[in-house]
Order: sequence, then C-alpha cells, then structure tokens
Amino acid sequence: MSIEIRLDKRIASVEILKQYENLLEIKVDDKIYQVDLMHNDEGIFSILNKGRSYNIELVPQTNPKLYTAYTLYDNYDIEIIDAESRYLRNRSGSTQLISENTISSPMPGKVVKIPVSVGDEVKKGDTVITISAMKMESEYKSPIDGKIVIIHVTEGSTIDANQKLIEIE
Amino acid sequence: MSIEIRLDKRIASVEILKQYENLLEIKVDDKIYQVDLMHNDEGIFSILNKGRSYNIELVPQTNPKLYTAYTLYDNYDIEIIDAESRYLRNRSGSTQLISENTISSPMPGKVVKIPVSVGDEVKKGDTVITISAMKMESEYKSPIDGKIVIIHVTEGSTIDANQKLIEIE
Amino acid sequence: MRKINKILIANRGEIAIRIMRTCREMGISTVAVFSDADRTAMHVRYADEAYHIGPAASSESYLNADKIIEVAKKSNSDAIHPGYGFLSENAVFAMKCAESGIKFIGPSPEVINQMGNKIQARLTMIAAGVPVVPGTTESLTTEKDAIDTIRQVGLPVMVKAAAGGGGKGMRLITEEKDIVSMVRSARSEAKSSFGNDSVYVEKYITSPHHIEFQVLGDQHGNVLHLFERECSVQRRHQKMIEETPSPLVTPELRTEMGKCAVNAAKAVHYEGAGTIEFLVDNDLNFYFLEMNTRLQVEHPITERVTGIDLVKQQILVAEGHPITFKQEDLHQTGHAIECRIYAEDPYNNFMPNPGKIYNITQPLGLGVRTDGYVYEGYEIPIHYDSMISKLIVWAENRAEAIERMKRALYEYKITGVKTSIKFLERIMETEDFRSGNYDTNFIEKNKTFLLAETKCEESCEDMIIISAYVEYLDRLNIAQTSKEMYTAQNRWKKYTYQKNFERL
Amino acid sequence: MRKINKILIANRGEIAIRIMRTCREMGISTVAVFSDADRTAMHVRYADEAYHIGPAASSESYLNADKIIEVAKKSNSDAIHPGYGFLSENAVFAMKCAESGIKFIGPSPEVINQMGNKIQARLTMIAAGVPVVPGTTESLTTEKDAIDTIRQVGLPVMVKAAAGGGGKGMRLITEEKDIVSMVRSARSEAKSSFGNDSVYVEKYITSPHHIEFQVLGDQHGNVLHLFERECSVQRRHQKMIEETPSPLVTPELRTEMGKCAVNAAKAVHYEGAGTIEFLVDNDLNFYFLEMNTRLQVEHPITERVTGIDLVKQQILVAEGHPITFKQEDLHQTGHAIECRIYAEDPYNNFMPNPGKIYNITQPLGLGVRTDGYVYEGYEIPIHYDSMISKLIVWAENRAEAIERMKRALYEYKITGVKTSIKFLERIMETEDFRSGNYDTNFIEKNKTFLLAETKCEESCEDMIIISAYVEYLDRLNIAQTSKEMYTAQNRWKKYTYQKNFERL
Repeated sequence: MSIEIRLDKRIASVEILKQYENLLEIKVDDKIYQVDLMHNDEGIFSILNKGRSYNIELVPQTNPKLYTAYTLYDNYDIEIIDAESRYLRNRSGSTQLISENTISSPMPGKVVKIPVSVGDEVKKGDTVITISAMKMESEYKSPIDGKIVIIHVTEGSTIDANQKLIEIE
Repeated sequence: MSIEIRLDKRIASVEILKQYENLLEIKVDDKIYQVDLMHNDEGIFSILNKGRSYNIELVPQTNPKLYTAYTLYDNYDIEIIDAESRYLRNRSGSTQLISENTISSPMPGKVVKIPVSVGDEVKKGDTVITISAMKMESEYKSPIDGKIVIIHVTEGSTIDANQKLIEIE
Repeated sequence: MRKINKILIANRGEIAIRIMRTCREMGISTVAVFSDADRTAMHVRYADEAYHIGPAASSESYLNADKIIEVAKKSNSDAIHPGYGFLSENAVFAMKCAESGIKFIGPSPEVINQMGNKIQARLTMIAAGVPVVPGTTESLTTEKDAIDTIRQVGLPVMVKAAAGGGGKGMRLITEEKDIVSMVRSARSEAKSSFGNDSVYVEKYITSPHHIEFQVLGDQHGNVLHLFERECSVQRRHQKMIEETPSPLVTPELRTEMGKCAVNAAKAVHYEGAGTIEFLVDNDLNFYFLEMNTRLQVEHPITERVTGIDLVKQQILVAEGHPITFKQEDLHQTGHAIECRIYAEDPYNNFMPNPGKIYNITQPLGLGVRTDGYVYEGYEIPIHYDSMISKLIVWAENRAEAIERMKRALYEYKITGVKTSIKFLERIMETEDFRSGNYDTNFIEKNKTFLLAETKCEESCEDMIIISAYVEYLDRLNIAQTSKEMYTAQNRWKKYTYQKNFERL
Repeated sequence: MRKINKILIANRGEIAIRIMRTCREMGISTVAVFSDADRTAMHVRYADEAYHIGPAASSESYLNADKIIEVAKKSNSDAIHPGYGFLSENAVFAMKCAESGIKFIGPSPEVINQMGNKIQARLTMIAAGVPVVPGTTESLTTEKDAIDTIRQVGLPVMVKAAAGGGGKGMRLITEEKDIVSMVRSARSEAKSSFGNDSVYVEKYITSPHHIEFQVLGDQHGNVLHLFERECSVQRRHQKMIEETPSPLVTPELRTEMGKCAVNAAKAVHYEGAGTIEFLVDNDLNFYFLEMNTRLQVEHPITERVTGIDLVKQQILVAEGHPITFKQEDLHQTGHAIECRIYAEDPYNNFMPNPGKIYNITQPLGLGVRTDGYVYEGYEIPIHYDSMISKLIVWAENRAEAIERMKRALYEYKITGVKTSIKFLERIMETEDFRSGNYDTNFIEKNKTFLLAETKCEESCEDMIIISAYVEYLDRLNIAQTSKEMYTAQNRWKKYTYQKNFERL
C-alpha cells in the first residue's frame, strides 16, 4: 500500500515491498531500502540501514496525522497524506486562504492586551493583541489592512498553542 | 464502594468517602484521611497528606489485580481483593496446596540441567532442576519426598518468571 | 550558632531541587511551596513536605511573602532559602523573616537594599576603591540634570533606572539628537515600572565582557572569592553559556579583580554567597556593574572547579559557622562550562515554548552534571521562567570541555517542546567561541552561522519517512485491534533477529 | 603514530556506551556489535554504526573473535576496544587483531598471556621485586607436590587453578584433614573448567583488604600509576562498592605500593591501562594478587579524583602518543565512591533478577555521575551480567561523599526489576563502612544490619493502599470508556487546585 508523506516541504511516496518481522524492504520515491527497524509505543525508532544506526522519534501532534520527527540534531514536520487527508485537503483548499487573515497563537500563553474591538479598522502592522508566556510578551500585528471581524479571546484568558485569536477581513 | 487491599501480609479495607477533583477523603480501616492525590498513566502517585509528600509507584504484574508498589525505599506486594477475586480465591482454596509441590521459576532464565525424569522418586532436598540467569546458576530442590509427575520444560529452553517447571507428588 | 533542622525553599524549578539535594546531604528536612500551576512539579515530589501557597501568577504565590512566612511557621521551619529570582533580593521579605524568628539564608535586609539601589551600590563601591563605570554618582531627578550629565560623561551612554533591573527603564544613547527623547522615555518607563523616575547615567562600554566573581562571607567578617565566571554569551540580555576560568582573564587580572570583589563584599559586611558583576573591556579595564545578593543560576561551574558546595556553605554560614577554608586553599582545577537549556525556539527570535515534555534522555557519564526539573509527561507552565535545565561539564582543559559539552548536548534529547539544545551545539562549533575570543556581541556577530540550516542528508530524511510510514501502518493496526492493558510491557515490538534479508 | 578514526567496540552494556562517549568527544566514529538479544540495547542506538554478530549466547557472539574481526574489516575500523570481560583478556583475539592490521586497544598478546597465567604472573612479580602472597612459584602438576607444598606453606591456604579465574578450581583449606580431598576437587574442577589441572598454592590471608592500583603505560616505556582503589566491599567474590582514596592506605603505603605497581607494569613493558590487584592485611603488609590487563569496571572513581579520562588515554596510547603528564603531576583530589547497581535481589541471596524496566529516575546534580545502559521499557536479557548501572559520586572528603552517595541512591529509582539500590543505601549507613574500618568480610559481618526489615510506618502503608485503591477505581473507569489515542498527552490527570477541603 503506497501513501504519501510530507517532510517539511518535501512530499515522498512510500511503499512497503516485503516484511519479515523487523526486517523491511521499503521503497521511498525511487529508492529501495532494506532496513532493520525497531520501534516502541512511545514513537521511538531505531533503524539500521547498511550498518548505519539512525534514531528517530515521532511525537504526535493534535491532529492524528501530524507528527514532529526528532533526529539527533533536528526536528521536522511530518504529515501522513492518505486517501482521507487528501480528500480533506482538496475540500478545504479555499478555506486555507482565509486563515491568512487569522491571528493564531504559536504557543500557549496568556492574553495581556487586546487594543482593538470588533468593527475597528486596522492597518497592516498594527498591533492587535499582546500575548505573554514565560515572562516574555509578544505583540501580534495585523497581516493586512482590514476590519476586525471576530475576537475569540478576552484579556486575561489563557490560550493553547494554535488557537484562533482574532480574525480580520 | 469498599474493597479490600492486601499489602504484603496486611489486609486493609478501603472506601472513598468524598472526592473533589484531586482532593479525596478516604477511609483505610478505621482511619480517615484527607489527601491531595495526583497520579499519571504510568502508575506514579504523588500524595500530600497533612503536608507530608509521598511518592508511590505501582507496577502492574501479570495478573491485573496484582501490583508491586514502590516507595522511596521499599517495595511491597499489592493485591486488589474485589468481589471477583474473592470468589476466585475461595474457589481455588484447594488448588493452592498443590502449588507447594510445584517448582516455579522466580526469575527469567535458561534451563541448564534436569537430572530427573518423569516417574523418578525424589527425596526432599534433591536437586531437580538447575536454572541459569545472568551468569549465575541456581539449583532448585524438591520440597518433599515424592515422585516427578510433570516436567514442563526441557534442558536448554528459555523460561519466564513464575513459569511452572516441575510438579512433584 | 543555631543548628538548622528544616528549611523552607521559597522557590520552584531546578533551583528548588538543587537546594533540597544539599539539604538532604546535610540531614536537613525540606519544605516545598507550590502554586496552582505547580502541583505536579518535581520540587513538590522531591521535598519532605509541600504546601500550597496560591494561584499560578507569581505575584500571588511565589512572591507572596506573608503566605510563605505563614507556611514556614506552620511547618516549624528554621530557615528560608529563597533561591534566585522571586523573593531572593527582596529586603522587605528578609526583614519579615527576621521578625518572625526565621533565618533568611542570605545577607541582611540592609545589604540587600544597599545593593538593590544601583546608585547607592555605585557609591559604596567607589568608597571601597572598586572601579565603577564612569558616570553619575547621584540619582538624577530632573530631566535637565540628566541631560547635563550625559553631555559631561560623553556619548555613548546608558541611562538606567536607579531602582531598576531587568532592562526596564534602560536606554542606550549614541546620538546627540536622541538625548532628550531617550531620557524622557527612560524616566517614564522607570516611573511606571518602579514608581520612581530617578535615573543615572553610565558611560557605555562597547562590546564588553560580562565577568563576575563569586564571593562568600560569614558572620565573623571573613570574606573570600571563588574566582570568576565568564558570562558574555547572552541573548536578549540573558545568559546562555557561562564558563570558568574566563578565556580573557590573566592570572594578574584575576588577582586584581578578586581583591576588588572581596573588598566590595567586605565594605558591606556581606554574609552568605553573592556575586559581583563586572564589565571588562578589550584592554582588560574592569568596572563594577552590580552585586547580586543571592545564589546565581550559574553557580555550578564554580562548584565544579573549586569542589565547594555553595549551597552547603550558605547554610553553614547561616548557622553561624565561620568559613573553614582560606583564600589560599582555593584553586580552579580544570575547566567548567554551563549551558542553559531553555524551552524556546532559537529559530523564531528565542520565543518561549511552553508545553508538554514527551521524552527525555539525560546526558550522563564522565564530567557531566545536569540540574533540571522537568520529567517525561510534565507540562511546563506558561507562568514562569523558560529555563528547564542546566548542563554543566568539566574537563581537564577548555578544549576538552568544549568537546565534552558537544557530546553531552548530542546525548541530551528533550522532545515535545522546542529547546535551545541545537543552538547551543552550534555555539560549541563557532570559531569565536572555540578560540575564546568573544564578548557580549557574540550571538549577534555569529548569527548567520548559528542559525544556518543544517538539515540531514537525503538517506536520513528517508529514514524519517520510513518511520512515519511504519507508525501509520501500526496505527491502522491498533485501531482495528484492542490495545493491551499495560502498554509499558509492550514498548518494543517483539523481536527475533535474523542474520540476513534472505528470508524476506 | 597512527591516527585512529573509527573504533569497533567489542562489548555491550554500560562499558560500550562509556567508551563511545569518549570516542565522540575525540571525533572518532563508533561501531557497535550486537547479538540476537541486543538489537534493542542502548549501545546499538548510541553508535554510529551497528552490526549483528550472532545468537544471544556470548560464546556465539561477543566471544566470537573471527566474526568481530570480520565486522571490523567490513566497517573499516582502525581499532577494536574490548572493554572489560568478553575478549578483553584474550591473547588469541589480540593476536588475530594484529594479524588483520587492526589495533587492539590494550597490551600485547604476550603480556596478556604472561599475566593470564597466574603462576607466570607470580614469577614475573617476584623478579620485579614485588611482594607476592607466600606460596608456590611453580605449577603443581601432581597431587603429591600439591600436598607437600601445602604442608610447607602452612594452613590456611588457598589452592587455585593455574589457568584460572572467576573462582573456578579455587579451594580454601583450613584443616589438615581436608587437604587431600580439597586438592583433588580443585584439580578436577580446574581440569573441567580450563582443560588444565595445574594448581598453585597461596597462603590464605584472613580478612584481607582488596586494594588495587591503576597503571598506565605507553609505547615509549613510560609507566605511571593513578593511585589506588579500595574494593573490599564484595558479595559472592564480586565487588559492590569501590572508593578512592582507600581509608586504610597511609601516604607512605601509597607511595610504596604505587612504586611496586609501576615496577610490575614496567617489568612487562605494559602498554595501555591496567590494574595491579593487591591483598593488604591489617598490619599493612601487601601482596600482589593479579594483574588485570584491561580497563576495570571501577575506573570512574580514579577518573574523578585525578581528572584523567582513562579511555582517552587508552586511545592516545594506542595511537602511539607518549603520555603527556608525569607522576608528580598527578594528585588525588577529594574522595570518590562507586556503587554498582545490580539487577538482583539482595534479600534472596543476591539472586539475579532480569526483566523489564518500568520507570527510571536518574540521580543528578552536584558531584554525581551515572554510567548505565538500561532505559524505560528495556528488557534486561538473561544472558549477560546483572550489573545495570554504576553510580559514582565525588565530594571534598569521605564523610561528604558518603552523604552524597546516600542522597544519590535515594534519588535513584528503577522499577520493574529488583535492584541492589536499597542494600547499597544500608551499607552507607553501616558504622563499619562510615568509619572506614572494613575488609572483605564486611558484608558477611554486617549481614543482620544490612538485611534488617525497614518497612515504612503505618500512615505510609496507608498511602500505598490509597494509591492502589485509586488505581483500581481508575482501571474500572478506563475499562468502561475508550482509551485516548496518545497516552503520553494525558499522563497526569487534569488538575485544578483548590485551597482547601471545604468544597468536599
């Protein structure tokens, strides 16, 4: 069964050819690998490929098909693109654009200040919300000239990562 | 709901009286405790009882109602005695005796030698099996004068902890 | 002499645990305090006793002096160790402790005050013969005074809030035309931050080295220093890496600065552990910057090269013991480096990154010490500092210490949140750091190298893709069958090794 | 001088990882080998490369010299580090390495042989002027010779296999009437164990101290020692605790024994790291016991007090570098203790206890080093040694080191298997150990104290019972609802703190 996997910006096609317990023959794009792959329930993988030892950890994200992959030095965004997610992707193609006008939180924190109200006209670069986390305050600015449509949070409220904060039109 | 819990040789009756999130009022035998109890999916408990901080870990054993409890310094055998296990206990009252004539492995290992065969007469103290684990060999002796009834393993085989090895009658 | 049997640690995080470790070695009971956000924190689990002191916000918990003293009394604590940050340099708190008959482990309220007011500290140092950065010796209460003084000192200058700290009310002025507006904004920020618009003026030292001396004083007038720490690797005015000995400091300079540090501490009859911070320019001129009247984050590198447990010394001094060793008994043996592990994203302007820790692998082995507090499954709260661990290595010499630090950083795995680990590894590979030729501009100067993409080659990428694929297949499989009751018993898939791929 | 760029580590467990750590610090690539039982072992994951070498049984994998050399060639390794145990003292293996152009990190095959034969080693030492235990200098090939010699030396005596080791073919004879039968059984066991029934006789030293000296030699004839290690705390003839300096050794004795150790190593032109083991009686007479021609398990305590990375020195010496420091540069600074953590049950005759590790909390902080290899979820194989970790502490002096070790053992949590941790804690509390007044009979002598029940008081028991109860309630609840997909995201139950119990 072949599926597609996105690693940062690269999209690769993967298919398992043969398996005998932990020995796998797998095709990634045009390359065929014979690897000795062990993994555990916590998403830690040990792979031997022609003697080279690789340690990889997959940490699931909020969406069950998204992971952060950790190698020894780096981390990567991973997305599993199976039939279902392809369908969702195609369907949501148009809504993607709207999210550019949405301010979301890159990290958990607390809303310190919202200097705007629904209906206010803002210019690109105007600060629309200030978030504090771990003793550091960050100001988020409007990406466009527009009008505040929705404010999802209030001053003093605690927010999660990737939560929608303010939508501008 | 009150149940009984065995800790080593002590059997205590436990009942929850009140609960508000992580704050519990619990009766153990005749004593009532108000504790602040946190725990996670790996069986690690943090309890504050009148300010004292207790760290306890429960490690499940093969039987789902048996645990090993670890405190900072010690470990204890724990058994949950609910209605179901009380029933099983009563029913198996007689079979318990038989197991005294069964040699079981206290640890995983490898069978090095079985100097007896089924049908052999053995005296109390005769070596009936030698197990090796981690470069150390241990000899297991017959607990009774009797006759070898069943030998569950063969020389060279790998065994788990608590596996039946030899039954004597 | 009053034996301390129980200490309340008025702090959280790694420093709370670090203090409790020494208490345990000394047979002293420990009392933790915790806010709403910290019930699951490690310091609560490590302590003998633990008490709740309020909501998550520091102002209502770890800064709540009265509540903390109330817990100290209730738990019969003999002393309070404030750690660093929070109430550690709060003279009012120290005073309240004294009034309640609880020993505050640190200097007297008077000394905290004297050193907390930056202008008074400057005056004290001048009187003790310690060089200070050229500038004012008085607080400038009017705008005109400030502007006149700046003209007198000569540009570039730093304008700083007299009651200040943490960069608030601080302005660098490099151009004549900015003087008026900068002074105004500094005064206004000082007013709103500290309720006091007094400012003072210091000559701005370009590309200075930030070098500090550890001092230790007892109640009997003995004061000695435990050498320097080089702290010039900073981002956002916060230290990232410290080392000792400093690659810049010559033996002569060390002797001279050490003497000044001891004089500075003696001038105020200093009791306990403290740190004299200096700015050092490239011509090895040094200037008193400020004194931190508490244990410093980076104290472990000093412990490692001198062999002295500084927290133990703090407690012994608080009990009234005289220091048992002399200046000439102390030596710097080998070289120690500390890297601060922050939960932050170095590739996004060091933005803090609180969240849930997934897996941790601690670096271990020869010459490695870690002081941390997070554990697997722990959710780092958004309310407090982003430093989650300190990695300290020691080696016979600086070159070996750098290689050991690289090895330890390589072993250190923390997943679930973004951390500074990889960025720190890059610093270990930076030529300016390796040669020891760096000042406080180091990170800015080497930004391109430090932030360069170093992603792995294609076959490594392919291995990640294979892992994700297998994870996906497994997930499908799990969704179809029931999960086992005890996941920990099945962590690694069952394994039977086959010599080769022939049976595939 | 031949630069080593890649090393195959012919070992497993903590020592394989310890060696790889130093390789990484030196920029040397590492090659791991593994048996069927070790695919999931940490050394496989730590190495740059890893190759399968055979079934679980050591004899077919880690002792398979040809297979290991084949992997070394295939992977272009320049050298092989044998660690300790397995092939580390195998002269044939060292020879085969040389024949294949691969540097064996250790002494020459001739030296391994010379020291491996216990009688030859005794003769070599006598020639070098090193005191040996009174006894035979020749192998006794007939029963009559053996009996005559025993009468000559005088009871009590030890009869030992000439080709021996590990206690096989060894008998303590204390009574005249046992001489004949004991000699016979020793010879027969020696024959069946080593294919050689030669034995030799040594005077039996009652309650001796087991003290060893670390030596280091290079290819240029330089040999020096890195002081002693006291190894008298043993169970089943295996070391449990080592420390340096030895509480028994005086400065004069240290100088004298050190000189002998150096002479011993010089006598065989020793290259690399080695250990001279001595027996020392209560009158401070010392006798050569044997030489271990490899790195010792307990080498970290020497590293800690001298600051020298012994594995690094081994590699540098193997590359042909002369040792860069001199005897007079070396000092013992402070005090170091090592505790060996075994997976075993001290309360059941130290029976090994392999199994699955459930949770681990590593001891961290000031003065603590751990060298281990097990991780959470790892299943300790039944095939190899039961030592899973070494805990090493350092402090300014012995008393502080003992308190630090107690603290570190208190912090060290390994669940899922039984370990020696609590037993080691009891040793730290034993008067004879604390006073430094102990010999190899220590554990036997203090058995009652060491094995005493020290279970917790009732309220602590009740807390365990409450935990089990809550676990049970939760289990019921889980069985009724579906489990979350990602357990790690839900490790601690959701938490909202309430100040008091009023709302109950």
